[in-house]
Amino acid sequence: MATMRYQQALRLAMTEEMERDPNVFLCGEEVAQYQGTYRVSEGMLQKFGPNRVVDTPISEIGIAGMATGAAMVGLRPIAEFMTWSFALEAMDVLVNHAAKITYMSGGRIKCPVVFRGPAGVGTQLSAQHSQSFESWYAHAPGFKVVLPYSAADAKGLLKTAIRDNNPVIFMEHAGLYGQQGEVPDDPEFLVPFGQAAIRREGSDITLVSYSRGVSLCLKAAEQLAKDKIECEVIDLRTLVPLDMDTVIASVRKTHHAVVAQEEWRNVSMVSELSARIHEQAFDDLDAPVERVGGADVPMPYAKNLESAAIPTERDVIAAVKRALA
Amino acid sequence: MATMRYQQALRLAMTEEMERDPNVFLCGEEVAQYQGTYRVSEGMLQKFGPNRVVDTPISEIGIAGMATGAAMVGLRPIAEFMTWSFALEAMDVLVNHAAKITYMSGGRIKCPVVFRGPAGVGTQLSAQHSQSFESWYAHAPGFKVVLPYSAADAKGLLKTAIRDNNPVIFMEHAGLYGQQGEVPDDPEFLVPFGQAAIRREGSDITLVSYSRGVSLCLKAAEQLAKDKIECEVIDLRTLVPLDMDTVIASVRKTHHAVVAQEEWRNVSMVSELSARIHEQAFDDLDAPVERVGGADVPMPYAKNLESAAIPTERDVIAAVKRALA
Amino acid sequence: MAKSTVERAKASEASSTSKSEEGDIQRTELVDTYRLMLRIRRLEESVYKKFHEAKIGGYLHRYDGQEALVAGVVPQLQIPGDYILSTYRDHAHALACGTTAKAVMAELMGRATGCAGGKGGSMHLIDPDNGFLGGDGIVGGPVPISLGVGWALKYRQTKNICVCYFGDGAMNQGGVHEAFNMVGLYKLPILYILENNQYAMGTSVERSTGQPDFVLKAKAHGITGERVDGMDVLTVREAAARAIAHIREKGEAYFLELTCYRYVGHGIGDDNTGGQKNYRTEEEVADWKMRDPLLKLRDTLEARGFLTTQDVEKMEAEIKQEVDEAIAFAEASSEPPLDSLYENVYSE
Amino acid sequence: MAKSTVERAKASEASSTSKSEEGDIQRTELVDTYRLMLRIRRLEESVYKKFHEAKIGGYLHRYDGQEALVAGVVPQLQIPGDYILSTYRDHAHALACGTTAKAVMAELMGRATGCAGGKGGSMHLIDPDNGFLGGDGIVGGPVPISLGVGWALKYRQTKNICVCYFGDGAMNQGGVHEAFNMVGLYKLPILYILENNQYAMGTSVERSTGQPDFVLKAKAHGITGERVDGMDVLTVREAAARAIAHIREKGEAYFLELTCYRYVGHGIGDDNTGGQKNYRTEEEVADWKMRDPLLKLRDTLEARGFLTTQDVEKMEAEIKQEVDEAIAFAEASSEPPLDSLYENVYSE
Ligand SMILES: Cc1ncc(C[n+]2csc(CCOP(=O)(O)OP(=O)(O)O)c2C)c(N)n1
Ligand SMILES: Cc1ncc(C[n+]2csc(CCOP(=O)(O)OP(=O)(O)O)c2C)c(N)n1
Ligand SMILES: [Mg+2]
Ligand SMILES: [Mg+2]
Repeated sequence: MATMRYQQALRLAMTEEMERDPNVFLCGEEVAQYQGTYRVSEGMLQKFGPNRVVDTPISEIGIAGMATGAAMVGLRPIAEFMTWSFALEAMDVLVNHAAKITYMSGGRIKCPVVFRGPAGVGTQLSAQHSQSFESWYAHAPGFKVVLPYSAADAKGLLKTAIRDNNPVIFMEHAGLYGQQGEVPDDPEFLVPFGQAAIRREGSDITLVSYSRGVSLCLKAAEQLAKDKIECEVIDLRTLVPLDMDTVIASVRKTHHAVVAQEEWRNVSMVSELSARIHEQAFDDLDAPVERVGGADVPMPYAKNLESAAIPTERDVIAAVKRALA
Repeated sequence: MATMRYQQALRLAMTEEMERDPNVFLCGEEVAQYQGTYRVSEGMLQKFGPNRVVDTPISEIGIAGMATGAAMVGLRPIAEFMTWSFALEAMDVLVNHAAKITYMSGGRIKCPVVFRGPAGVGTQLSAQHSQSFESWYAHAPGFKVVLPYSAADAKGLLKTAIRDNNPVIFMEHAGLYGQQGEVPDDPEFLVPFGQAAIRREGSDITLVSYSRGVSLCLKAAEQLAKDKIECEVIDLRTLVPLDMDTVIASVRKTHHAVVAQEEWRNVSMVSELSARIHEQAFDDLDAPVERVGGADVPMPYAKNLESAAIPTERDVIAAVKRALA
Repeated sequence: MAKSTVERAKASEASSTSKSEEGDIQRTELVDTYRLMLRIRRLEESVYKKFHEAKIGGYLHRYDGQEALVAGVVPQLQIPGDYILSTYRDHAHALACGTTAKAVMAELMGRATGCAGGKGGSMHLIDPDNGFLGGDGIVGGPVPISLGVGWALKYRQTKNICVCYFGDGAMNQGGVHEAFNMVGLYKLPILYILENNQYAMGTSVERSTGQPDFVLKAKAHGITGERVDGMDVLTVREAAARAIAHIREKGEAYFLELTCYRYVGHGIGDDNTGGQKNYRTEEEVADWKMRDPLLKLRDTLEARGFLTTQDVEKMEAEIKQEVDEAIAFAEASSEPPLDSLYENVYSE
Repeated sequence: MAKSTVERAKASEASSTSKSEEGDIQRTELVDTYRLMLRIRRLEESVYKKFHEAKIGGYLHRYDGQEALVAGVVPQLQIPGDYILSTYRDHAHALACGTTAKAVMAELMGRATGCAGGKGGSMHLIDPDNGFLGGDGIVGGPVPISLGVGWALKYRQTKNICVCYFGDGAMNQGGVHEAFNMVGLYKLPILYILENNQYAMGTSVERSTGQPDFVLKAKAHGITGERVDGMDVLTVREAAARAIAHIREKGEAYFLELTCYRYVGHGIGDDNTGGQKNYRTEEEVADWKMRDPLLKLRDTLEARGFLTTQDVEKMEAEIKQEVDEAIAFAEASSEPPLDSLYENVYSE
């Protein structure tokens, strides 16, 4: 165990996997000489050289094609998007190529590639840079969709992603990069996909989230504990595959649920979670599942408007109160 | 009233609006000299000339930029995507530009543009050509999202879209192009956005869908009527804005609901509909809302597999039986 | 065929062939080239019928008239080792790589015995064991992928190359330019073959480009190239030999624009609706057919005494049998099992 | 300023200015050019402080060193009528178009009085009434949009033009090439200005392109162009005059690559973290500052007797006051009302 930042845990995962497997390489904008826009790949160029830590032009289609094509012939690329907003440029390569080649080839082609980078809202980065689209990637079949919350998961999930034989959408939250956590040093420490983590046990209501949304839920749970409301907080870790068993088991116990995320709420992951919980635990529910999500507007720049657009623990608390009312 | 095909109704809408407003023009691949890949724009080049019916290179980013930029300075472009699958290439222009410019400019820039074309599954067109992503566009704020089912709506909704001052995602179903229907000749016949149509009245269960999904529901309703199960069939017409009032009013009457669409089910429009119905009519529901959607796989080519991947009235009937069980 | 060691040896010879020596190329090699073109032509001629019998579905794009573009290139490759990528107009590429007519036809009919198990269809033929990384339904789609394949070949320090085919219309796709620039920057072993058949569906090159010299578009990104006659397979062979030698020696990309012509409609829809009338005349089609690559090579071979009418008749008979057997095989093959619908979404 | 009829007249003169006549350009016009560059420089110099005071948030990209690229071009435009598009590095463009320092500063501080009502911020300054269609946070983003703006200007049969600024890194975006090709094909009245400040964040041009002649990249799509010194505003003026005349007369696009240099970091993050050390030396920065466009023009003006030290001091004082008042105005302005969060998602 060592204490390190989420960001360092990601670097450790990439470093260990690159030491373990010569087929793994990292490419993206400013990942090498500049040491990474968010310093995630700091020092890796010096350690692995320019053939394995590769600076690219500002060409997201090219980056995605480079990673996908290399994966199709047996390498295990990690492609960094400077932010996930820019992956919009590469959507055809991601959705119509990387996600489908295995199926279209009847399983004859494997595509072991990780697309990673910061996602979600930053601080006043405006509309074009404050979004993450995990709901889109979960909708399109063929991807695994991973959003680590803790530093340990940042390492363990990224290592699993790199060893996975499929295209993995790996979304890091820029707001979590600096977060400290205990991270196992074991180079075989892998966090399996499709296993949610119960971050806090509780009997009154189930709060389901992922990525930074988990911290909202934990903060809300702390507050609510003071009013003797015990929340069970579930961190999904991966949206595809999705661990509904853990969610449903909890709801059968608590009979109430709030699903929360930072992103736009309309037609999103929390819509799916709400639908599934109602479908699978309708008779156990004492109240409809409450959704918490970001305001359905392009992200405004002004600090006060941005704060109003992003959900906070207060929104989670309000949802819990509605559910338990 | 005249009887015409869905496809002709679309052409009539564009023709009338181009006659009415010189700022309206049509651009896209093969829309002019070739007379339209699906003949939707047949004869329009001859009628309006090459300045208003414009063939483009195979450059979806360029097409989207051409339409968006022209709209920003006061024209009213209609951009045709040969199929909506190819709009993946233009996702940045659509989502980070067209959908956001009005908000980012604090309302100083209007963006009256219609993006239209065939969407959804065809017949054995394989994975890259059999999809439509309306769920994505509904997730990203700033668009209006329109999917006509009837020939009359094809005309009335497209005319409304062309006169709307915002970016409109207008998805036509290739499988409906040949469908005949009664279409008003009135050049002022407009179908307002955000008003669902009740295609069939019924008291036992509410079936909610849009585009070709409506025909599945109507066929299912006919079958079920034989077993004395009366279905109310609602055609949403537009996903954004969404007419929940009509849906909820019906559910309060029937106490049961099935939501159906052809597209991938995971994190989709039917997830949102299910979540909203449970949220807004929980106490009126005698059973959880049932979802019907396409198989969550890239579309296979083989006829038998393709048929198995696309929902049919049998799936709707099965869902109704589950809901009423 | 493309796999035989004989071929591999010849390929390396070919790589060093100069115009003058061209005359001495072994008979068998040229005859094989003719045979390959004939196999492609006859197979393509058989598919529309099967579509009208509802045995084949979806889109269906034929290569008639463009045979020299694959027959002049693919046999010079080292398979396995080298990789090929192409567009949805991909039946010829699969055959040239060594995919059997049976596996091709079964895929066109969506059978479990198809090269993609029936899940891909006409636009997505694929055969990795034979170096064929597949067709692609997206215009320009193969080009960004080729960048990654080329990168992997360099990363692994092989001497292998990637050959990427795409159409004139694809030159207008942004992703093609992003990839070209990165290929020029990283110097990757890729042979780009622009199948310039004059039209992108109904849009002629003149109506789709701001500047028609495609070689210049490649040069603008640092990729050397040239334009050659794609209707003459010997010319294509020479150019490909030059290009392949350049790539293997210098380890950098090469761009070949091959001018050619598509005899039938863009796809079967274009033929059924007669959409072609909107963009080209029957005279134009007839003129190009005068330059038919098969007739041209046949004349040369007969002139050189490499081929007799009897040989050709024999070849035709063999190929007819091959195609008939492929069709019989495909029709006799079963559809993919229904429970395979959810298989292959992911690899283990 | 750019709106005055005097300017408009001068602009048309300028359009027909030849090298020889350049010397006779009216004093006021050159002095105005200097004043504009100085206003840009002083405003940019004020913003980091406000960021550190947490009055400005988000990303923040300055134009110091590149002033000549807007001061040499925008005053020659016909506003209203012509349109300007730029990148996230857009403060200078807004000022040049005629947006007040107050509206700019208020937008940077996210106030309701900002040119975008506080919803856009530094990367999204915008002022349609002054022809400024906005900055853009997406690299290459303005270029496909410019195609549509240029199309509209031609569609309406105006003689107006669209000026589209973008960076050297943007040349590697596929959308730029799709747009260039269509602009070349349709012949649209657009002036492309490549702000070649040598780096895209930390990536030098050499490390990001397969072929460094950007003018050739434009030519490959049918757009004429040239490369000129962007550190000398008079050279920029001349080139812009040539280009604008070409566009208005021929009704086709023109591409100008202006070589320049960014004095500060890519954005404030780059300055705060000292990331610059990873990609450029202090010597290099110092060398470029020797060619400072403001110093250069000031020398010329003083030599010609168009400007005295006193004039400059007066100008500095006026501009200091303008910037101080802008800051005071912004700080005194209120934030957008909370209930405006859901406004402007759609237009009526
Ligand atoms: C990105 C994209 N846009 C549009 C299409 C529809 N489409 C399929 S083939 C084609 C024409 C392509 O022409 P070209 O590249 O010259 O290849 P050819 O068909 O002539 O071999 C078009 C427009 C597509 N498949 N992908
Ligand atoms: C499509 C896209 N990719 C990446 C980024 C992140 N980014 C912002 S500015 C920048 C560098 C752009 O350099 P250049 O085009 O030369 O303009 P400059 O900043 O030098 O003015 C990058 C990579 C982005 N905003 N958009
Ligand atoms: Mg072609
Ligand atoms: Mg730059």
